[in-house]
Amino acid sequence: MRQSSFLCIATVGTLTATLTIIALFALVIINLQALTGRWSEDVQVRAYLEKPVRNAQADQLRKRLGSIDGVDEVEFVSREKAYSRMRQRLENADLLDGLSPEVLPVSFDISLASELRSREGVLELLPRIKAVLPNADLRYGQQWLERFESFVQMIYAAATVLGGFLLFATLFIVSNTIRLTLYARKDELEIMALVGATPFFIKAPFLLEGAAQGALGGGLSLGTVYLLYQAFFREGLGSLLFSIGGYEIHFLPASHQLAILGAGVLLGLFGSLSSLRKFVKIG
Amino acid sequence: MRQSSFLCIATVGTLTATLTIIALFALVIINLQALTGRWSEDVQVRAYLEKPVRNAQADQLRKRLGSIDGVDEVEFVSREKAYSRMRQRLENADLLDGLSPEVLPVSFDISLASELRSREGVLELLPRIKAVLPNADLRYGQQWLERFESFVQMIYAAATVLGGFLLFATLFIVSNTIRLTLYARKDELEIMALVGATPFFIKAPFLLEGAAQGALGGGLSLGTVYLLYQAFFREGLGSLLFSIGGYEIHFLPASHQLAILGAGVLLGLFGSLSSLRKFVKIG
Amino acid sequence: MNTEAMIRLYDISKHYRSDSAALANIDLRIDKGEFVYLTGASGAGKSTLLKLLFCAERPDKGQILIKGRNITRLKSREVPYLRRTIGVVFQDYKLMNSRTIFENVAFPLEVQGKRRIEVGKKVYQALKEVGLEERMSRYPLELSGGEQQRIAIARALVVGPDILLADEPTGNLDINVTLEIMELFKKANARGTTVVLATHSQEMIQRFPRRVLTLEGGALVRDESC
Amino acid sequence: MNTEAMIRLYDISKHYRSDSAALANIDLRIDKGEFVYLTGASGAGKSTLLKLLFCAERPDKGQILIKGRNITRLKSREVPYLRRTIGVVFQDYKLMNSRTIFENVAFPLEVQGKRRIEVGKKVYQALKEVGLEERMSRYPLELSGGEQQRIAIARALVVGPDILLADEPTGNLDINVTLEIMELFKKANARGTTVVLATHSQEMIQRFPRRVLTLEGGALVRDESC
Ligand SMILES: Nc1ncnc2c1ncn2[C@@H]1O[C@H](COP(=O)(O)OP(=O)(O)OP(=O)(O)O)[C@@H](O)[C@H]1O
Ligand SMILES: Nc1ncnc2c1ncn2[C@@H]1O[C@H](COP(=O)(O)OP(=O)(O)OP(=O)(O)O)[C@@H](O)[C@H]1O
Ligand SMILES: [Mg+2]
Ligand SMILES: [Mg+2]
Repeated sequence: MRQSSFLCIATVGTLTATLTIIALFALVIINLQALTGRWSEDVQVRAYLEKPVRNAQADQLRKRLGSIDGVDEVEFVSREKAYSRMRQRLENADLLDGLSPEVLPVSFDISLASELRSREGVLELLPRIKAVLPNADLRYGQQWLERFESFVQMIYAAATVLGGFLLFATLFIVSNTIRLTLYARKDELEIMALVGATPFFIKAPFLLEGAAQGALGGGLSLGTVYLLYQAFFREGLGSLLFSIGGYEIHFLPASHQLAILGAGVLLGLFGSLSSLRKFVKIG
Repeated sequence: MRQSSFLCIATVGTLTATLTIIALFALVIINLQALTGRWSEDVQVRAYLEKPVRNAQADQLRKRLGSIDGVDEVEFVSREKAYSRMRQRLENADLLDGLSPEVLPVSFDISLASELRSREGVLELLPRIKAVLPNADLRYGQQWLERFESFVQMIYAAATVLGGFLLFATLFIVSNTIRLTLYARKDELEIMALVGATPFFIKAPFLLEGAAQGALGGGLSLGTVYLLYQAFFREGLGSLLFSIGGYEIHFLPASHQLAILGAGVLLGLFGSLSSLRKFVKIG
Repeated sequence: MNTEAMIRLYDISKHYRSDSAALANIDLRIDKGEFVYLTGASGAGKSTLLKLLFCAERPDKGQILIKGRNITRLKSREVPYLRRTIGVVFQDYKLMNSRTIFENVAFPLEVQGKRRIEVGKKVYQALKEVGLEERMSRYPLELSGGEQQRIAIARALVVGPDILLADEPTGNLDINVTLEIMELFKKANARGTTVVLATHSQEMIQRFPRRVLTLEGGALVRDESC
Repeated sequence: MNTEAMIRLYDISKHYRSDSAALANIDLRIDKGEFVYLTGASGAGKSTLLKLLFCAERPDKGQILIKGRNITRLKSREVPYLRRTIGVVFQDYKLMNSRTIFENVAFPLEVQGKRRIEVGKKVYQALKEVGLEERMSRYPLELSGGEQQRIAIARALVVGPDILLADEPTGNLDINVTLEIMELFKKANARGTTVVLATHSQEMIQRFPRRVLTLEGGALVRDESC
């Protein structure tokens, strides 16, 4: 099949390009997910008490809070602890000169079960905490949390639409390309049928070819993404992102790599199959 | 050119698909940019003073701060103001019972010129403020700002790589598709040359066709993106995003719409041109 | 009429367009082992008639029996098996340009699942008979017009078909080669293959007189046995 | 040798593959207004020789003059203008399948920038001469083999070329149509067109005796004027 090397290159090239887009996209989304997942671990509720409590009472409250469904850990912050924390946070300790621990409120730091570490989770939990501490002032970094969350959500929503369209477009482009390559060989397909080949006999080699091209395209796209990852994401971004807290950008996990390869094979196979149906007609 | 309607549909379809991806991508990036631009307006520096100052002195400091290059506005927050702010912020005012305004530090709220409203800008400005207020404690919501910024930067970096690759892949896929459609008609191109057509005479209709297909693909992709925008982004996201502060997701501005159309025409034109060079050979 | 009928047409009509008939009301019987010329002016319907016989076109009206089997409404998955018993030399050759000469001639054998060695031997033999065994590894577009035509003939004969349909098989061949090809057809005919040969060449018919069917504007106007 | 030389070949050789020559050391002169047959067995090099004359192939060795002009090293942007003075009937017709018959025949006129009305008139006239004016709006694949061949002839003649190169132009035509086509060629020849006609048909040569060039294995072995 000498003359068809161009056709073969065209199919593999298109498969590679489209799968690379998908894979790059997945790479970005997976890392965003991991990063935001990590950050959301910081989400916690701080409950400022109306008035100071004794240690025994605090312990009792702590236990009750701890037994709430969705609460992970509870820490009691006494006045002394609050003072020393503030001291730690303020660079210039002189500021605290006029301040004695007595003026600071006591509080509970309530960390959440992982599935509740989001704005919604917090809102779900608040009434339960309120039930235990009816007069406490509950704070959870509203503004930033809300913004951050809506930001993440906007990105996910965009990613869903974009990703969905990307998958659809990939499917379309690849099957289109394969159809074009078969169109260029349609005389040959017709001749095969005319000299007595069954549809299966005609299609089998093209299907095999399609699957092989798909696998090749998938492999090449993984290679391309890996190179881009090495060149741009890992090093370049690592130095750009000053405070992602030791987060290292990952490459696609093995399961996703397999999925890309599998997608390549399926695209090649079904792209060929659907087009062959159009061009292989007997009698 | 009856038999070539399939070829025509293939080209226009691929152009539409790839340009839609590009346009969707641009839509998301533009809105992220607008949204983060708006949020960054909140970035400001608060300088807690070591000890209370008199009004006259505060006024003088305020002027000196205001004249710093990169400072937009300066507000003096007296003890009384700080106390009333805290009162406002805390739902449960009882907490403040033990607290008198005297224990609160006074501060300056310094808002930044728009071009400095980022972590880097703040870091650039800090020494200049320090020069005026050597003993003040300067705070600017480090942790969240840093995270938010690195997040945005990661997204931009990813968008750059993805977008760059997307452009490249689009170019490749479209020229590939056009080359395939011309490949399917290569006998005809050859015959034209054999009966005395000049390369220009052969190419001109294909170039026109390519440009027209490109324009059509560009138009269709804008239409598709507009539909997706109406269906998913505007309404759906609007209700999803609870606190983007009245931000409304925009459609692509006219300049970008024109750019997409132009890109379609250029892709169609150069895709045809480069492939024709390959298939139109005289003698 | 003691012999077995190989091809039987009952009132066959074929219209490509509604305004004109390519074939009209053809009744015809060709026996097993016959050698028949199909002649007529350009556009008379010769190729169309042949196309009906291997289901490349379907008639609008009438019935066609091949070896007693009605092929008019053959299911499309049965068509390949019919075609394997028929060798066809197409007027425009229909060679696969992306395959070598060897692969082209081998194709009908491979379709039937023949073993590789057998395929190789038969292909070589068929190519030798048309005098082109040396061109085996070339591609069709690297051959002259007449050489391509002979490859098409080799491909039709390589399977040892029950029926050979040859559409203008020597239109691009000089007289010497034509004589050799006719010898091949006669040999195949002698082995039992029923031959239907569409041609415009009176010279050929005179040199090898056989039964002649003449079409005119889609109608069978003459049927002369010699 | 008082007449002007139309085609002049000096020591022309052509190898498609290094091991065998398609044409070897051909010297040839064809005068303006001549009618020449090019004959020889299948694969002798007839089509190759014609291809060299309109720059579809380039010789490996030797020089070719057309109307006194050396075309051997013609720049590729000059080739179209040479081809416009030459009408070619290709052995495999080379019709554009996605264009109608009318568009196919009109194409060489459009290439020359002729006005629409003139194109329409000339195309109709040319199609009428080959008897296919009614097939004007069909596509090539909807015609019979012989009909396609006649379209190819109409396309070659429609421009009123200086030189007509016809490669086996009646291989798929019956004798009546062949006679009509030969009349067309003779008419064109009488109007001053130099005709070179490659054919394997001795019958044609006998009916219309003219100068005959015979190729054998790429060599010019005979040059007989009648
Ligand atoms: N696919 C088609 N669509 C429409 N008309 C067709 C088609 N094929 C053939 N015809 C018409 O049917 C008639 C018979 O065609 P056919 O090919 O059978 O002729 P033929 O006898 O083989 O002629 P030739 O000797 O020129 O090959 C012709 O008038 C032709 O124009
Ligand atoms: N493109 C090509 N590549 C390789 N060999 C070729 C090519 N075209 C022709 N040949 C070989 O060159 C020789 C001459 O071919 P040519 O087409 O000139 O023969 P011809 O005289 O026209 O024959 P015919 O009467 O069969 O058409 C043949 O042996 C052929 O196999
Ligand atoms: Mg025919
Ligand atoms: Mg030839």
